[in-house]
Amino acid sequence: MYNDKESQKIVDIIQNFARKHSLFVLAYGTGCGAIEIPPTMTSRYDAERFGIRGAATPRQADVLLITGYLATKTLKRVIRVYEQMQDPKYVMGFGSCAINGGMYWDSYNTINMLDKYIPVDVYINGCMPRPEAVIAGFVKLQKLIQEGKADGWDRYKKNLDEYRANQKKIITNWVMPDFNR
Amino acid sequence: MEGIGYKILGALLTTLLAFTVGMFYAGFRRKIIARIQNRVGPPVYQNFLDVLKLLSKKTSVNHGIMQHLAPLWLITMSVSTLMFIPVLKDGLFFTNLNFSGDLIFLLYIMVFGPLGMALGAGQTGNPNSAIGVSRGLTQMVGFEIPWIMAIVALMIQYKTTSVTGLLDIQSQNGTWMMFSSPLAFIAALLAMPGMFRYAPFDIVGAPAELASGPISEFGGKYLSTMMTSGSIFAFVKLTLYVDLFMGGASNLIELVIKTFALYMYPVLWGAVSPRFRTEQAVRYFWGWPLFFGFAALIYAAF
Amino acid sequence: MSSLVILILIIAGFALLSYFGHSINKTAGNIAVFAAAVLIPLYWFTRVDFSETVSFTISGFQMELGYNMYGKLFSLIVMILSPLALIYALGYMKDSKRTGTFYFSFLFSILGMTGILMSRDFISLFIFWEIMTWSSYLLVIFLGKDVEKTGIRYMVFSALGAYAMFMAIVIIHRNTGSMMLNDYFNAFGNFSTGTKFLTGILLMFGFALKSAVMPVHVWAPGAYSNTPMAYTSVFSGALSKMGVYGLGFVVINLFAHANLHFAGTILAWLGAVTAVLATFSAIFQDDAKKLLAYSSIAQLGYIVTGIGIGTELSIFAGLYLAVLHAAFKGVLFMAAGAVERQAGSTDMTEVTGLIRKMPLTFFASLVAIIALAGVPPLGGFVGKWMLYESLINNGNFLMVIMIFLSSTAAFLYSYKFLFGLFLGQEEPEFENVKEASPLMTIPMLLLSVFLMITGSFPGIVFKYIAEGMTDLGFHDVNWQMSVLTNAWGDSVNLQHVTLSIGVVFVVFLIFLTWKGYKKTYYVSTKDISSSGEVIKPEDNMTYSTDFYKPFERVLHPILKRKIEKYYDEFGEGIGALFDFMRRIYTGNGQTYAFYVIVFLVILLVFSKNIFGY
Amino acid sequence: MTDPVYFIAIPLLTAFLLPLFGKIYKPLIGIIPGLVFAFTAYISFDLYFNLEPGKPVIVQMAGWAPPWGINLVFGEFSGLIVSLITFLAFLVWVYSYNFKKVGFDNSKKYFTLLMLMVAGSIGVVLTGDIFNMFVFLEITAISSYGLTAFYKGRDSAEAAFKFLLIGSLSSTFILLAILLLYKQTGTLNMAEIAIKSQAIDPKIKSIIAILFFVGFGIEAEMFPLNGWVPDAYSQAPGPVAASFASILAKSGIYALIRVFYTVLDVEGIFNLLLTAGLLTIIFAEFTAMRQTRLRRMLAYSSIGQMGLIMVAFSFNTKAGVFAGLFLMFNHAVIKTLLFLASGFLTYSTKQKKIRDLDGFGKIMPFTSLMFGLGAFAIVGLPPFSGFWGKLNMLTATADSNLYLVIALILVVAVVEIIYYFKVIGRLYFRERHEDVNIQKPTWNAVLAMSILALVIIGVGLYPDFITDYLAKATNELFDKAGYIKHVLPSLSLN
Amino acid sequence: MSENILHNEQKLLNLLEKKFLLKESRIIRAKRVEVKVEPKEVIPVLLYAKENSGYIHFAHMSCVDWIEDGEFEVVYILWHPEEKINLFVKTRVPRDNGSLPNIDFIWRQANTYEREIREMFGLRFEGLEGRKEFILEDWNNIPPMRRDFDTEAYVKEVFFHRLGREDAKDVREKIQERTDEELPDFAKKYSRD
Repeated sequence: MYNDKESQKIVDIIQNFARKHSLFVLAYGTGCGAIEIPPTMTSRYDAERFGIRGAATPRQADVLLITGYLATKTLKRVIRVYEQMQDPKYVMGFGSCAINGGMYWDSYNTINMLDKYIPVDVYINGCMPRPEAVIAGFVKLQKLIQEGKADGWDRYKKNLDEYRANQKKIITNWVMPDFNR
Repeated sequence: MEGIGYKILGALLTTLLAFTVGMFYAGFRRKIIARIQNRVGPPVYQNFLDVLKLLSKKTSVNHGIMQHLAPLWLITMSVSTLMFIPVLKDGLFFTNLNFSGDLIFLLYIMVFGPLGMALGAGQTGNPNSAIGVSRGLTQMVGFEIPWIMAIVALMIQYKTTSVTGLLDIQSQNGTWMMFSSPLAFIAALLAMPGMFRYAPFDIVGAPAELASGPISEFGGKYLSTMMTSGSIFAFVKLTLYVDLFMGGASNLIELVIKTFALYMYPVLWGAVSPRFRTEQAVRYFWGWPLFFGFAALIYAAF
Repeated sequence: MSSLVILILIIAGFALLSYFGHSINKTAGNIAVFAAAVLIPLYWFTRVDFSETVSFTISGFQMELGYNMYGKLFSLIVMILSPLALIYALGYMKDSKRTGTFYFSFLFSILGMTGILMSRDFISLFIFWEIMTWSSYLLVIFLGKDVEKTGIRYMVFSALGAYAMFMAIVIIHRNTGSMMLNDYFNAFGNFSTGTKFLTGILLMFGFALKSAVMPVHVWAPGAYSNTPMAYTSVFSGALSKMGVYGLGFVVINLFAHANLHFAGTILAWLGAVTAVLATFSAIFQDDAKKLLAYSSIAQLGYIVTGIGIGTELSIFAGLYLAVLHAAFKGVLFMAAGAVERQAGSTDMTEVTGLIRKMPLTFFASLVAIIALAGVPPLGGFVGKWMLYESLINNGNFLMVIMIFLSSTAAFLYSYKFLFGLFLGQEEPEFENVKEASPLMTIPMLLLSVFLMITGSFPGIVFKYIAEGMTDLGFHDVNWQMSVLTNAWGDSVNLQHVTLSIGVVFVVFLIFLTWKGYKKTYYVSTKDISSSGEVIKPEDNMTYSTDFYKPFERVLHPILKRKIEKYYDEFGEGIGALFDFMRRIYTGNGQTYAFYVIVFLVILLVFSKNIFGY
Repeated sequence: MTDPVYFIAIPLLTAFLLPLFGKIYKPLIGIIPGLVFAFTAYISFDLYFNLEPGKPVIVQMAGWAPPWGINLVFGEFSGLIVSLITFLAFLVWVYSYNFKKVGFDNSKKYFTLLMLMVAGSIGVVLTGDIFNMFVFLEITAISSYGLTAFYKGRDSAEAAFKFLLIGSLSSTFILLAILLLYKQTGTLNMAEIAIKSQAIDPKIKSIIAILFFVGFGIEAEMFPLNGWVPDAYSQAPGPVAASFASILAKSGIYALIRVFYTVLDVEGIFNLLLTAGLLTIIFAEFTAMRQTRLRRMLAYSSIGQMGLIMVAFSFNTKAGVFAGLFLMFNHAVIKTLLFLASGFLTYSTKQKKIRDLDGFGKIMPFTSLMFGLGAFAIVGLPPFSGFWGKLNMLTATADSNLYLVIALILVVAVVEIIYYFKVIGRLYFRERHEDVNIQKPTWNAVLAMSILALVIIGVGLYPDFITDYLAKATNELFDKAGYIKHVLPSLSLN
Repeated sequence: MSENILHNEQKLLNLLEKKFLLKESRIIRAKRVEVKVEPKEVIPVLLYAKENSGYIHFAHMSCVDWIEDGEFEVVYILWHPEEKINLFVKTRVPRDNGSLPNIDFIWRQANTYEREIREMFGLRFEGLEGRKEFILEDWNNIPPMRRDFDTEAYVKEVFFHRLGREDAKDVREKIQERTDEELPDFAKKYSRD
């Protein structure tokens, strides 16, 4: 019954409903975007009403927020955190730095395109995005989850070699625990 | 052996009830805290969604057999404890296996889970987990003492060590223990927030310090089992308090009202409290609660 | 010849055989030891006639050997634990030197214990007691230089205890003209109050010292932790029970029957205080062996409390805990020994993450720790339950609180033991650690199986305890195979407990394992969520130093006063006094001659007072 | 039946003839004393085991009957002590027969002095004449001085001088006492004095008693008269120290007992003996604990044991005397073993410090084992003979209602345990120092020590080997009237 | 500026000049003194300043790459908390194989600066301990703060670039365009000159 396609669909709908309304957020507070998370969570914007709450460790988290530029050194940690998260998992990139490097585009130690290294489901633009924008991003993510389109985790697994190649271009000394596919 | 079928059915129903009630209580807690903070807050059924989502996680990670077993110890403890507590005073389904329920036994089986959980947390190798465990066990030593004092006071005063016996005495006397043994009730009540581990006693999880403490490395099915267990256990604790001090309940509505009223006390206290340090928490429990415990014991013995 | 004498001779013979066997070569010695481990209990179980008595007269003192049921109960501990420990020792001591001495002393201490338990008179009791003491002393100092102070301390305190008994014995002899235990018990009621107290308290002191009750426990931590672990399991498991054995008949047969309950009450209080303080000390130990040593003291505190209270249920609880303590502390010391042997240390701040290297040892320790902590559904709970209920039924509410505080705090060190050695991150340093040899693991596993069985069917132990208690004057002790009942009629059905826990456990085990089985990954303990930092293999992130620092801060006012310090100060003071005395011998001939003259003059001056003419 | 006079005559004679034998054939110096000791031991055992109960063998020297002639009394009490002395003397000979290997060369002198000492001690024990006793005591003492100074070193000379100084004081007091006694009673025969002493003015009697007490107390190592002991024991050769403990001290305590139990009738002296004994125990044992040299430690321990014996005898009860005799036996045997073992243990170490003995258990297993056994026995651990002595001692104390004394003895026993076990700990459980050269025990030493060890274990396992004899001796000691009757058949106690 | 006002500064300068062989020394302005020394004089000067003159606070340490001269200039900035004077001790070392003495035994915090300079400029400090990697991880190019390190080329080679900002100007060009402009009024207020 579980393998049956029709019932699988129903199960998926239920599961996606739960997933979308229960987003445990791991904010990777790089750059200036980290300061936008507290107002998003507290009483003025209250993201908890969408079922969004903070998670302290990657093992429990569903959404990884990259809140700003990523230094090459930080990228290694972000990859680590991302790989420690359990499927299904989603990534949100904050602001122009995550999108194209922003004002650090020509720095020798800041990466420019986050989605070349880990799959990003939603980008929020702005420098920095305000909490409203963040919430809009979450809503977008919820929509994608319900539709089953937020499949970054799946893409990452499928194209792992490609991602790895990009990552290894920056992280020359690759000592990381294995990633369970 | 004719009642065995009913017993099993009753056990299942009780577990379901405890789960549901516990989950809703947790939801209410989040809602209430949100309202206190002038937020809208998540829907009341949010915790069901959380558990469901965690269950529908596709992968899980563990560091070894003890971590795999850790949520099991917890849920075994919660459900087993539930089995030995009379949820309702009489009736077919909710009296459970309380005929062999005994307070000392209950006290000990209630430690079974945290200890197993601690072992699992230890195996993860995460320093935060170990620190959390260290804090949790320390805090346990703190709150268990006034709590056991209250219970021993009841036991010595009424010359019975079983929950059923205490319930019967309350029915016969027509009064609740919280009125007939007020000191014991105060001691138990002061120890209660420690048992629930809400602020100011949330030093185990301590989100901002320890990255959720012992459960740092648990996710997916493990975490969902733990949350289930936690909600059942919250119900168990509340029911035990109600049975001991508030005369038990003869129907579900009464039970819900009493437990909810009791539940509001740690929740509301937690909603407006910062966090203690570990030694502060222990010193708190070994201060006034201990005093009331002693007073209750002396009152009971003489 | 009587089977009892043969038993003694067999043990002594094996002791000599092991010694000489080991001085020839190791294999011969080991075969002798193995034979001893098998044949001694075999003889005991099959051939020893428990109704037999042997009496003889030596040097004008009548002596008698013969088992009673109370002694048989303790013999059971000795006869089960010691062979297992001997077999364990074969693995543990494989690479040690001077094994001949080790096994010789080991077997002689077994001889001592066996003899104590079959003695019916004070002389043989004392003889065997001293044999036990010196043989265990040889084992305490077995490891050499570092333990010299420990050894002296052990010997001094043992001697104090033994000589207190000795004094009691001679006073008893003066008052009854007999050395028989029964004569003493019968005559006790007719003694003057002073004699009653003097003999009773002295005997109690002697026995309490062996069971490491609080003010005189200071020998125990060092002795337990510095002895080769193969012996410590017996040391703590069986040898300390000799004190409990003695306390049982002193407190019950003498004081309780003479309606002097307060002596027992004082003992019980001391036991409770011991339990609390020793537990607190155990929590802050970094060495697993020291931790276990303090834990032993604490556990003996419970037992002593149970015995001291003197009600039927409490004695029952005390004796049951004595049996159980032998089993679980036996396992734990063996496990610590296995870790020490395999990983090279028992320092919990160094050794971590051995669970996957030594799974059997871990399993045995886990079972033993659960039993120790008294968590259902294992055997330890039964003892704890009975102890609490007996105290509550008796109205000793403060003692209940102390015992409860102690056993709650015991969770702290229980966890620390398992966490410190077996859990935490797996270090490359211990990568090549192997599971201990079967000689070591099998005894541990056998004992842990026993612990598991007693969780549901403690009746198998109850049977012997109930028999033994008839000798303490409690006839018709009620017991059931798996139902515990207290004096108020409240009961716990252990089968229900086990069944309930078992069913829930299995159901959820199946669920949790089956759910996403293929997608559940095992990752290494270095792969933890540490803000994304990749932990290098050589970095040990395990939190093990100052594990209970906050609790230490809370307990600082209690812990800063160490009783050892007072003893040390006392010892130093005495030493200074001795030095002062030594000055009298100046080494100068004139001074000595002067002494002689002065002495003579003094005598002459006071001759009237001396001779009274 | 053999004549007890041979005990004294033969060793005395051989002692002086020994240099002559040496001239004839050198090894005779070693062999002749052995023969003499064996002979004395043989005849003493022969006499002792053939003794009719209650009938001591009495020899009148030169045909004069007592009270005018000197007589020797070989009773159950004195016979026991003599047997013990001769037996141990023989063992000491066995031990030191091969003494060149043991390290002292001047064998003539050694054996002459040793034989003189033994002869003197036997004389002290056997004689029935108080002045004769003094003479024998002097022989013993003078030969002991010689033995103490045997090594001719500075320290030995000093020790011998101290011994001489104090010993001469002892002689003076005893002689003074005898003079007074003779003045009062007009006789030197002990049996006669015993009869007549009741008539002595108590004041003078007390002075006599005190003089005897102090005089014999010096030989019996009583506090505070025992200043000579540590030096003498630690400077004399190992076997000599052993014979001091087993022979010299025994003759001193024998004299003390004999005088106060049989000859003089003074009640108060026993309390004095008790006090002095207790003080001896306390000071000696506590001092022993702080010693750093093995021999000195053993010496102080020996003093402590003597104190214990004094306490036992001070009860003036049969149980006390029985216990005292048991303790004497134990002390003689065990201390001999300890001194013999220590002779080899400290052989190569110059300082003879305890800390030099680290790890000797491995390189000198037999000697260390013997030392350990002796230590176990002397602190009274079963199943060795020391335990039974202590048991009897304590029951005797309890019978005298002296509970505090029991406590004190036991506390002191704890102290004893501390220092003996410290040594054992060092012997067996320490790493040995570098560059220790050791002397393996010679075969005869091994034999001597083994015999002693066997005696210790044998008596420990089955004390009834000796208890009968001890009991008989006790009875004899208390049978004052019997003693007088046998020595002086003509007279009898009023 | 009168002599009187610069009394303290002048006193320090006199002292240093008397004591050491200074390449150059001047009072930049009030409260700022600059001395230039040989590398081997660095430790004596700093020690003297710390122990004898009260410049107990090590404020900063930085490095300038004078690629034209083939030298690095290392600047130590000390601070006298009572007289409120900054002392700039400057020294020059060759770019290639130059080395400076380690001064973290004088001020422990200098260790951090030295490690940073070592990593960012590749300048050697004799006897400097600590892990080689400090800020940069896995860096195997030439040290990035050297002026011969071409950032743009590096970035182009290593990183990906999202389409759409090809026409973005180099920030430096923009700044260069701006140099001729007059400063706004509010900025003048804070200008040093």
